[in-house]
Amino acid sequence: MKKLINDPRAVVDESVEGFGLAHADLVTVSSEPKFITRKDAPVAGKVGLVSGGGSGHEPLHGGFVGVGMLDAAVPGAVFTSPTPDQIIPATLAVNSGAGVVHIVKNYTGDVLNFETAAEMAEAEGVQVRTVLVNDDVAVEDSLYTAGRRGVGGTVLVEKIAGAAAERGDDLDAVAAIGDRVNQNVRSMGVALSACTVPHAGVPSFDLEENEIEIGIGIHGEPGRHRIPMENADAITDRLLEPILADLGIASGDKVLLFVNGMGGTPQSELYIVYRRAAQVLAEKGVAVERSLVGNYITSLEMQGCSVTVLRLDDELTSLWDAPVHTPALRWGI
Amino acid sequence: MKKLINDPRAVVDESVEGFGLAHADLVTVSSEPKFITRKDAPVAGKVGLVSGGGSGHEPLHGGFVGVGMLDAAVPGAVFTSPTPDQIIPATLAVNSGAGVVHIVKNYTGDVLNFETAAEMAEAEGVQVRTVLVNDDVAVEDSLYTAGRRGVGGTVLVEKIAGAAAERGDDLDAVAAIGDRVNQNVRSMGVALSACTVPHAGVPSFDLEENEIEIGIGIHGEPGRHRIPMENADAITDRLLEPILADLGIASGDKVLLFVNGMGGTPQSELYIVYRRAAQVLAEKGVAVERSLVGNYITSLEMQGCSVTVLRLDDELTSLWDAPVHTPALRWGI
Amino acid sequence: MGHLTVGLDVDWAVRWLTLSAQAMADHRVELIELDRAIGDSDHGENMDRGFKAVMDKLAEAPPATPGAALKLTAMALMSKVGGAAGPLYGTAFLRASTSLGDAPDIDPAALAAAIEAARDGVVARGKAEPGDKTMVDAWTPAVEAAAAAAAAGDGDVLKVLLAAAEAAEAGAVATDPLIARKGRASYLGERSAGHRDPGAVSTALILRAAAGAAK
Amino acid sequence: MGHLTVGLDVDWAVRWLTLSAQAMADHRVELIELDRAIGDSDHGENMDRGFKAVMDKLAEAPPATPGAALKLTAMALMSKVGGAAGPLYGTAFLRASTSLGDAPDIDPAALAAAIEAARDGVVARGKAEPGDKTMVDAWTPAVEAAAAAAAAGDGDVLKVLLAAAEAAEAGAVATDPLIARKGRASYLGERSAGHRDPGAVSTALILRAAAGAAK
Ligand SMILES: Nc1ncnc2c1ncn2[C@@H]1O[C@H](COP(=O)(O)OP(=O)(O)O)[C@@H](O)[C@H]1O
Ligand SMILES: Nc1ncnc2c1ncn2[C@@H]1O[C@H](COP(=O)(O)OP(=O)(O)O)[C@@H](O)[C@H]1O
Ligand SMILES: [Mg+2]
Ligand SMILES: [Mg+2]
Ligand SMILES: [Mg+2]
Ligand SMILES: [Mg+2]
Repeated sequence: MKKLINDPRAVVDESVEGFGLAHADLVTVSSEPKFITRKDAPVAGKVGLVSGGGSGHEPLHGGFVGVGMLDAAVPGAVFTSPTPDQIIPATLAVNSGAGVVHIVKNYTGDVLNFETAAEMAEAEGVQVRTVLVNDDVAVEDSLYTAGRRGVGGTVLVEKIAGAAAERGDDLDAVAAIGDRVNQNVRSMGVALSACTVPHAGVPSFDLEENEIEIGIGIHGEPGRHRIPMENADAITDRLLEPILADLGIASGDKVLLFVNGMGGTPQSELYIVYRRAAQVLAEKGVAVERSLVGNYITSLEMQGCSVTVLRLDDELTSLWDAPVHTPALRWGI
Repeated sequence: MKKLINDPRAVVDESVEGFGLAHADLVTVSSEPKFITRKDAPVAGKVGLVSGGGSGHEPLHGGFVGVGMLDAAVPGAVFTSPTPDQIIPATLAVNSGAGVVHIVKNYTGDVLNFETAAEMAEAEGVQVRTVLVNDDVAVEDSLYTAGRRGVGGTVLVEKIAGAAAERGDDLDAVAAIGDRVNQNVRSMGVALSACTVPHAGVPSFDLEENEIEIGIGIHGEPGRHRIPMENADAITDRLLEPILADLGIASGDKVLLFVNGMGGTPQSELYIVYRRAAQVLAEKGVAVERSLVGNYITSLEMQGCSVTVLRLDDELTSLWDAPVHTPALRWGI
Repeated sequence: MGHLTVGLDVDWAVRWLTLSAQAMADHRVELIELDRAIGDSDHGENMDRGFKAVMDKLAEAPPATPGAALKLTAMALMSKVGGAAGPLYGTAFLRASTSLGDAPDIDPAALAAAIEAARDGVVARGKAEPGDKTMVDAWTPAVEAAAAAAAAGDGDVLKVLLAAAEAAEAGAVATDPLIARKGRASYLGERSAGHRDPGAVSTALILRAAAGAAK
Repeated sequence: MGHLTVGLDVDWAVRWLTLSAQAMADHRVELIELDRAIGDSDHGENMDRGFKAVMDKLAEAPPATPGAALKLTAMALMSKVGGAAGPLYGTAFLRASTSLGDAPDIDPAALAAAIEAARDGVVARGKAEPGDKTMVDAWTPAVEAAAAAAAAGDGDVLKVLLAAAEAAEAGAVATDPLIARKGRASYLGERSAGHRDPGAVSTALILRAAAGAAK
């Protein structure tokens, strides 16, 4: 394992510290307990947005703290959800009285820790709503399982709910917008290589030179199945088809197409995947109205990508377009 | 070699096509010969900025085409400078009559091809000035060699010269600003792993599990020397010291600190490097006034980073802050 | 009581937690490896970090009763482990603590009741059923074995603890062929079969430590 | 002329370029490997792409004279190779073409002069001196050997070409111990020693193809 780190156990501490130094104009970092808030939090009258999860997915979530997106991000250990004693003070810190929305990716750990934190924040007088993100079509959706994971769609939920909060929507409205994005977004990912969790020191799964993992999550967990390497177009088709089927995307629909890098894949390759996905959508008569290509929700240095499609309506589009000013996503300001 | 590609020889074509589809609001892609221009090029009265080089360094240069930065980018084959028959039409396409600045990284191939193109564009009546970027302190600067390479500093030259052109500076003034940035910027890089050029199919150099390459360029060429793996702080010190010495940075100086990922390194690690560099600068009484952290000039999926320091003055700072709207760098708009 | 044993007191509780911390450190890599196969390679790291925090808290403010020791453990795990295991073990220890109240020592019936309360806490939070390939598959046989041993009525807490530990270990082994339906391993579907659940193993280690502390 | 050879005509030029294209395809991987050691792994790919473009152009518009064939080659290489090699070989072929003018065939003196013009073009563009570990280290011995063979005066163009090819090959081998001072290999400093310069090898291959085409 070769990494630009000092100590496997200090990775999150030092990385968040560096992040705070680099973006001191935008964010404030609390180190004990660890959370990141918008410089001007709490914003009077505005609903607060808090997200968080294991570290190793950067820029998610810290990179999305700022005007028009999150008010706070709570980083856990690498691939380990944060604890209530981080989430609670983050929630209190961004509550202006208008309440706080927790944006939670659907993993048992995240759900349980945010659930506890929400309960305790409510006990302290903060109104909390939770938006659960579960957009990964690689996982079967069932009441009898942990259900679908939250992956790429999380970025879009955070941006769009963030814009709703920024324009002054109230607590229930912001949560409702977040839910609406979640209902209209689906994702699926592929890994060409595993990542290595610093404290583990070995790759999170073993892949032969000619194999890829289809349906991976963002924690280095193995995917749904393993297949021989294919070309980019074939892989893109494999990711896109179940997404479109599950969303019921049809000719005439308008969508946002998001090709996300897992951390170790060159941008040039992401654009090759984008090209194919855009071609397929065009053939189906689907209008790609907005796009996002890059490393936004990653799995350390994993090679691979995910494809995310969000069905747009006029309101979602205008919220997507609304100004945002965070370390990792910025426009209009 | 596992890559999200269809055909090693079609990588640049397909990637640039995908890029054009994803950013159709900002850029126009010419496919034969291949170059990328700002949607609204040529901009009346404005000096045009053209840069280019081998592909595989994305987002450089195509990702920096747009308002406040480049008017055109000319991508060559992977790690191979483009040819005059691409550079000439790109130059003509962005010439509004105010002349064109070529921003050229100091590599024999880039220099020769841009030189030829400049000559021929001049013959067609376009005034051309060339800004040569050679900021890599890993390479000895000497009249008897090819001299220093252009690396991380290129991004800063493109941004700042782009802002000068956007505010209406004339041809000589834009070139002079570009030169001034180049004179005040230095960089140095490290590789933890090699990259694999698609048409070559094997890693560009062989590195043992516990070795790193100090002083690498951005083309997968081996570095200046190879050392046993060290921790992030020690590596950062190795990169930063020669930069500061060469620039003669002293207490009281103001700088922009840029930690760049080579493509395969997680953002969290870049922030660990940033943290150390910021600490060292603070100890020396140097004020880090602006910062940039991320993958901006890459070497395919190489793991590693480069550190770049630019000495700021008020004018350079305000040009850095000026609005920019490109696929990969955006603020103020 | 018909048998010559003492109940379990706060010293036992502290020894138990100390041995648990030791076990987590010793089995850290093994638990990471198990989690690597069907999860995200962090269970050993999480548990090791959590029990190190428990040891710190124990040193800071020594508890007066077994119940207090377990409450402190719950708080430390809840605030330092994160992931799925943090809230689940946190709840388990909290419920066990509540079940014990502030009694200075624990007899077999109280012990069996505390183990049951712990398991019920895990189920209440995680909603897993036996056979879902989670730590519940170690807790549930332990609850049953402890209840049976306590009901045998010879008043030997060690026997209760040994029965619970053995049952938990067998339960962990029995997760091997299961297809996970809860937790991160569930994303693998059928590929999760053929691997042991890391949380079931850590549960067995903790219960084995409890028996070890009573010897 | 005292000897029974014909001069080199346009058919020879086309055969030469065809054999060169063949050589670049055959040695593509070898040239990539050489460039991988001290450069950026693309020289074989660049030259192969360039000479394939030359073949396309030859098929499109067959040239009338050797000079025209070389001019077309210069243009194709300049516009398809990129990197350092593109402009350098482009200039080399352009200068050689100019040196030949529109003569229908080439005698030994014209041939030696054309090789010298090519070398001078490379030096004019790249500013490398002999010993800098570049293609100049293949071109310069070739220029000298060709001049000597032409001066021998028996009018045999094949001898001139063979002398040039052999000298270029020896020159390429002689780059092995050199420390690069120009081109991408110069960034390696002393680490560039112990490797053969890929451009010198491709130059030797091209000159060997010229001799092969004359046989
Ligand atoms: N819903 C659940 N109910 C009971 N136990 C669970 C549940 N989900 C996960 N677990 C347990 O948690 C263990 C994983 O813990 P850990 O690796 O620390 O957390 P994470 O899965 O968040 O990385 C699993 O092996 C399993 O025993
Ligand atoms: N300044 C120069 N003068 C002469 N030849 C040079 C010079 N620089 C590079 N070369 C030649 O070019 C070759 C490399 O070509 P190529 O790999 O295609 O281009 P690049 O170095 O741009 O990747 C070198 O092996 C060397 O022979
Ligand atoms: Mg985890
Ligand atoms: Mg090259
Ligand atoms: Mg885990
Ligand atoms: Mg090369």
